[in-house]
Amino acid sequence: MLKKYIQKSLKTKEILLMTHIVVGYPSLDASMKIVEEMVKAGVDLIELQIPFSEPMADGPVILKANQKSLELGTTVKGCFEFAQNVSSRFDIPFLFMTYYNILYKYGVQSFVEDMVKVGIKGAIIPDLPPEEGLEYEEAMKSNNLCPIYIFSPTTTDERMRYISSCGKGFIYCMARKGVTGKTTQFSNELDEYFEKCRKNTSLPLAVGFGVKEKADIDYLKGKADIAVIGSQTIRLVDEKGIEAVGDFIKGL
Amino acid sequence: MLKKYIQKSLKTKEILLMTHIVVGYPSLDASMKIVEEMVKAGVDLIELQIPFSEPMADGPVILKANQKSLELGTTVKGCFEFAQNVSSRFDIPFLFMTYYNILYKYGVQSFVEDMVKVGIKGAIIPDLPPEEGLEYEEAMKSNNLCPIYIFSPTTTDERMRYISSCGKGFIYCMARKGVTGKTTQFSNELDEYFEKCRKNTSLPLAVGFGVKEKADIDYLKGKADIAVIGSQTIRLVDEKGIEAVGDFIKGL
Amino acid sequence: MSNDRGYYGEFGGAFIPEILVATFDELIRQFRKVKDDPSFWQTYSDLMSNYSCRPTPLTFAENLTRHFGGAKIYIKREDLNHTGAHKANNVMGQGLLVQRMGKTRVIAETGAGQHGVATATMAAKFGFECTIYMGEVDVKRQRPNVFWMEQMGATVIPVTDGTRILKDAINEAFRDWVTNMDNTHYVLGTACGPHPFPEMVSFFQSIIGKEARQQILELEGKLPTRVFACVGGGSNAMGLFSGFPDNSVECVGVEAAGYGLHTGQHASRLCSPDATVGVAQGYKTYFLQNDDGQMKETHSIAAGLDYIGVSPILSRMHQKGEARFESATDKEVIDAVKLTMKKEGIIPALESAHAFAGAFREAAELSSDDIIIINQSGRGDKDIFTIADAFGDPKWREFIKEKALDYK
Amino acid sequence: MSNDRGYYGEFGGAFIPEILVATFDELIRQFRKVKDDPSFWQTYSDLMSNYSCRPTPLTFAENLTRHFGGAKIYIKREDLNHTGAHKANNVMGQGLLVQRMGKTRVIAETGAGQHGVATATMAAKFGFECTIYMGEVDVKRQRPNVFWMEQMGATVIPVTDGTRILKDAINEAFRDWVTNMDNTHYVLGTACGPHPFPEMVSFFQSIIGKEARQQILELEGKLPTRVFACVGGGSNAMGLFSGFPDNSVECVGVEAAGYGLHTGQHASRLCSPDATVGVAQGYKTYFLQNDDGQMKETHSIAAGLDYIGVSPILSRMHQKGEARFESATDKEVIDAVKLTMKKEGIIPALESAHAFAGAFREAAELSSDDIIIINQSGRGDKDIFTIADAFGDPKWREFIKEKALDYK
Ligand SMILES: Cc1ncc(COP(=O)(O)O)c(C=O)c1O
Ligand SMILES: Cc1ncc(COP(=O)(O)O)c(C=O)c1O
Repeated sequence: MLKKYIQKSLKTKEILLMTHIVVGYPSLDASMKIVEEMVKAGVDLIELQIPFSEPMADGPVILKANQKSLELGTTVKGCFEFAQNVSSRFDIPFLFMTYYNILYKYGVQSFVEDMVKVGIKGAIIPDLPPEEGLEYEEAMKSNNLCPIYIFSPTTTDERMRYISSCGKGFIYCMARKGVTGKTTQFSNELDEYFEKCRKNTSLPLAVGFGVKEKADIDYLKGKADIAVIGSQTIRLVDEKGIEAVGDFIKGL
Repeated sequence: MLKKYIQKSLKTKEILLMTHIVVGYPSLDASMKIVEEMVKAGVDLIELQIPFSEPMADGPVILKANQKSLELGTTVKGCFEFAQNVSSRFDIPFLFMTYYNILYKYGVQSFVEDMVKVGIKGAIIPDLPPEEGLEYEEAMKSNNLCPIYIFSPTTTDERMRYISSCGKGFIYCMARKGVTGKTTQFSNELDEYFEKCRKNTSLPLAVGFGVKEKADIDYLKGKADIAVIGSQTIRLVDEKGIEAVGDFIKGL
Repeated sequence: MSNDRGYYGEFGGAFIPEILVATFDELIRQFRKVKDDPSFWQTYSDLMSNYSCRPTPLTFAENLTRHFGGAKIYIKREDLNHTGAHKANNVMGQGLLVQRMGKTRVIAETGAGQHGVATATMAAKFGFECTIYMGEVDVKRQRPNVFWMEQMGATVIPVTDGTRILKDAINEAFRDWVTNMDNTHYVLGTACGPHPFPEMVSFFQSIIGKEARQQILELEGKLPTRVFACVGGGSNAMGLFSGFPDNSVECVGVEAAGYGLHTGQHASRLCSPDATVGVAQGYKTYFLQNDDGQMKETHSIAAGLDYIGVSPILSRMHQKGEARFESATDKEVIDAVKLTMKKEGIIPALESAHAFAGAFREAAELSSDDIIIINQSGRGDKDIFTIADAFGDPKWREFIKEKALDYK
Repeated sequence: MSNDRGYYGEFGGAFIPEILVATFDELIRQFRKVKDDPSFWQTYSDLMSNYSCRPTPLTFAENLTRHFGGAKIYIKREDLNHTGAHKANNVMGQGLLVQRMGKTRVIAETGAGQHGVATATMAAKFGFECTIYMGEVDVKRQRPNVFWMEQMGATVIPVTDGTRILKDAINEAFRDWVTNMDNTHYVLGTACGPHPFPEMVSFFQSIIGKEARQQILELEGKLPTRVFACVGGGSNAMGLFSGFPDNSVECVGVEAAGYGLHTGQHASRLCSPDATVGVAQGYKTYFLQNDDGQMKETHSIAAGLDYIGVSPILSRMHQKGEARFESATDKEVIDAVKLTMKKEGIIPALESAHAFAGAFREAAELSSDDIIIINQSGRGDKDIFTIADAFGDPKWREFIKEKALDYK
């Protein structure tokens, strides 16, 4: 159903926008306000990151947000409550983003069932390659949720097809190597990579890692279905406060 | 002739007294005054120590005196001048005490000849065993000077006889192991040792190392021909000044 | 030993970001090649005997044996390795692999600093660029090691995130790797992390057990009753234990009990009930974590044991009862260092001293027919600042204060 | 090699106080016995391989060789000995002798602290009481070594007389010995002092040259062109040189040039005109002394080379042209340490680095058919305070200042 939502939305928009927050950063209240701003500004999907103490794939901005949120006492249960709250108030799909240990400790089956209960549509688990994710994949699919898997610039064609067969909803394409939050040069050099991604999956493509301004998104139009803004909104909140988020997104 | 002097003196005294100074300590002038006090108080022989930077066989008191004297600029030449001075002014035998390097660097032959010139009668070189001292022994003997060698509590009978055959004037008996300036228990336990010394040489016996009060000297009477006071007078000068030396010696 | 994805029972695996999959595929391929090539082991052990001093001795601790009046105590002397710890074995082995893979840069995490020094040393020798990640707390407690790493040409980056110790350094190293894997190899320092690291590091460290087995058979004509190793990530323990797969030999791993298991301030994953199975830093094992799966702060006087996870291979051995796990408190460790210095003239690293403390507890209960081997994974010189503090040496304090005045 | 009284040409001898004659007689007798007993060498070399890690490797320094583009450079790795220097060889050998003589206490002088640590270690292992004399200046520059000696159970006595360095510590040790020779052996640390020390220490250190000769023949099938060793008292040099008595091998000893030979602030006895023949500390050799025969102050960045005298055996070799003597300044030494760390991942002790500096000066002029061996007498860890100061490392200074604040 995520796929359908995306395809439907793409009929009226050239490209969709997915944003990201770390639940509980800079506070639980602030998280709620940020989501509100984002939705009002027209965002199409939102990733809710459940903070983890060892966010290996995240760069400094999101890493610090994870830590701060945990220091303030954010719990997994709190994140589910938050998810329930936003998914009932706002009419766009929300996804969880987190690391596998959060699911593992919770119990993968229960975690997925509770996702359903709180209205979350899918999940992105960057440290869970499909080979390790059989239990998760099955639980997600049998609950009609979308396990979002990742393509990277080093992924082979064959492996893309394999990953695509495990995923549902859309594929998350890393625009470059590295961790979140660093700059990416969006230029024609990437064309080939996106063509390769497209060729190897029938799922919609979300492109993230380093997307941070209008030019980036303009470049992605026609190549990707979803542009993902991650660290940039956190940086914005840090520097200019929550109020700046809406305008920033409208400007994209 | 040293032997003769000793034997003659022993006719009027139960035991002779040999004292010791470090030339140039606490100053050259003071050294002169100390010698004067000593002679006036009736001392029979005096050792003039030429200071050396590495006085391996000396304990802390004499070691520091050596260092201080050198710091004040005492030279070997200065010590010869000093020797000339005292031997012309005072009518008792003076001996040099020093380490072998002082002779070696000066040239053993010249050193001995200059000893004759300044009126020194013999020398004690604690780091020169007779085996290493052939050149020295010959030079001394052919110049009618006395090479004073040492017996120690660890010396065997056989070796005592050998040492005795190399020495002249008298034999210096260490009353105990160790370096100069520590306390010795002069008790009957030492009787055997002194008898052994006596048995193995026909030279007069001087006993030193730890002799510091009347009781020590009384004990030595009849066992030794000469009692040697070393560190104790230096200690006295350090603590009570030069003036105290005369009375101290008279009291012995 | 492990299946294709590096599982030991339920433990292990490779929970890696997609971007690293190709890198790991290549690493596994190369590692398989060298592991199956007997000439590689020859190259490796030649390097270790020409550059480090392998075989390291197995020293009979005559005085300690007499002191406890029980088992005969032998010490495997990994402290005599170049750079002063068993870490050299792993690092030189990976260095040869890096050469084969044609990479030009290495990165590593370090806790005690030993692995960092070893990696910086290897990089100097092989001519690789080198960056070392080290928790800020560890930078402080192991400054001499930082100094040497830098002098050897490595860049040392203090990690100021998280708890600022070993685990955080590992995260940072991974962040570097996902960016620079084209020319960079991550020289993981212990038998943890995603497959093939546990297997690969254990493979290189198995040189310890191979030698020890041969040595004890030559010296005593029989196998030991028990072998002891400290357990941080588990590499020196794996190295020793792998030489004694026999049922008759009991393998004992000694973890850090810090201020005491009951205080919660420790780093005991296998012998305390505080740890549970989880997935972090790319592999599944016992972790010191809370119910949400967030990692806890750990504590040990030994920086090299101050870690949340443990080798999946050891977790499996624990589960199957193939090894026993004990712990030693900071205090017991200091006492063990003191005793070993006074009796044998040997200074164990604080990490290694956990193995000594564990063995000392049991030596007396064994008979003179029994033999125990303690793995001295490293030398204690590196710990002078920590040991001097633990001993409260007033002259050392004076010395440092005077030095500081010179620097005013 | 020497005659009965330990003369090498005009050098050597035994200028000892009468009280020590019997002690020396007994020592010579025991030493002759063990020297002539082939089973003793076996016992000794077994001890060294079980407790230390002999044979130490002969490491091919590939990167340094390439860097200079001349002779092939090999490094004899005495740094890998237990306690980190060649001093262990001598000390363990004398330990066995002490055992045979039935004495229960050992004393020693130490400059760099290496010989003190080695002796304290040996004493712990053999169960002897132990007192170490160390010049106050050296206590300051080698505090970590003092700490370890004390922890090993030794009493360290700072010598405050004279120039407060190595020579003064030797004097103090003799003063102790003449008092306590009944139960005490003086473990002299280098190939100096009265007979039989030069011969005895060289005998134990000859294990270095024996191994190196065999190793280079195995590795290269031929002898080296030149072998380099630093020269303090001369024990590591004697150890290496004794393995290569061949005319075709040039032995090069490198002394400490301190601030430069022309400044007078150095410790070069054989390669500078500042030294003359004299007799002190019980033996005859070249000494840095004035015309009166008073010893001069010496200077070297390396505490272990900061000494007025030199082995009488080396003086003889110098006189007969059997060895060549060069020197290296403090600055050249620091540069050599830096280069060796960066190129090979090896940290030479400041003493050893003199040999490196000397060899580096000559490597390029030789051809790739030539081989040189550098004796790395010790590891540089012990010198961290001196090296960090010489390098002017600001982070190290900050660290020390912070530590000092903790101690307020
Ligand atoms: C000397 C020493 N021993 C042990 C360890 C612990 O590591 P492992 O458990 O992998 O042997 C370390 C880690 O730094 C170490 O430096
Ligand atoms: C590492 C090292 N090398 C060399 C020396 C110099 O001594 P020798 O000339 O006797 O080898 C010392 C002395 O302390 C030392 O510690």
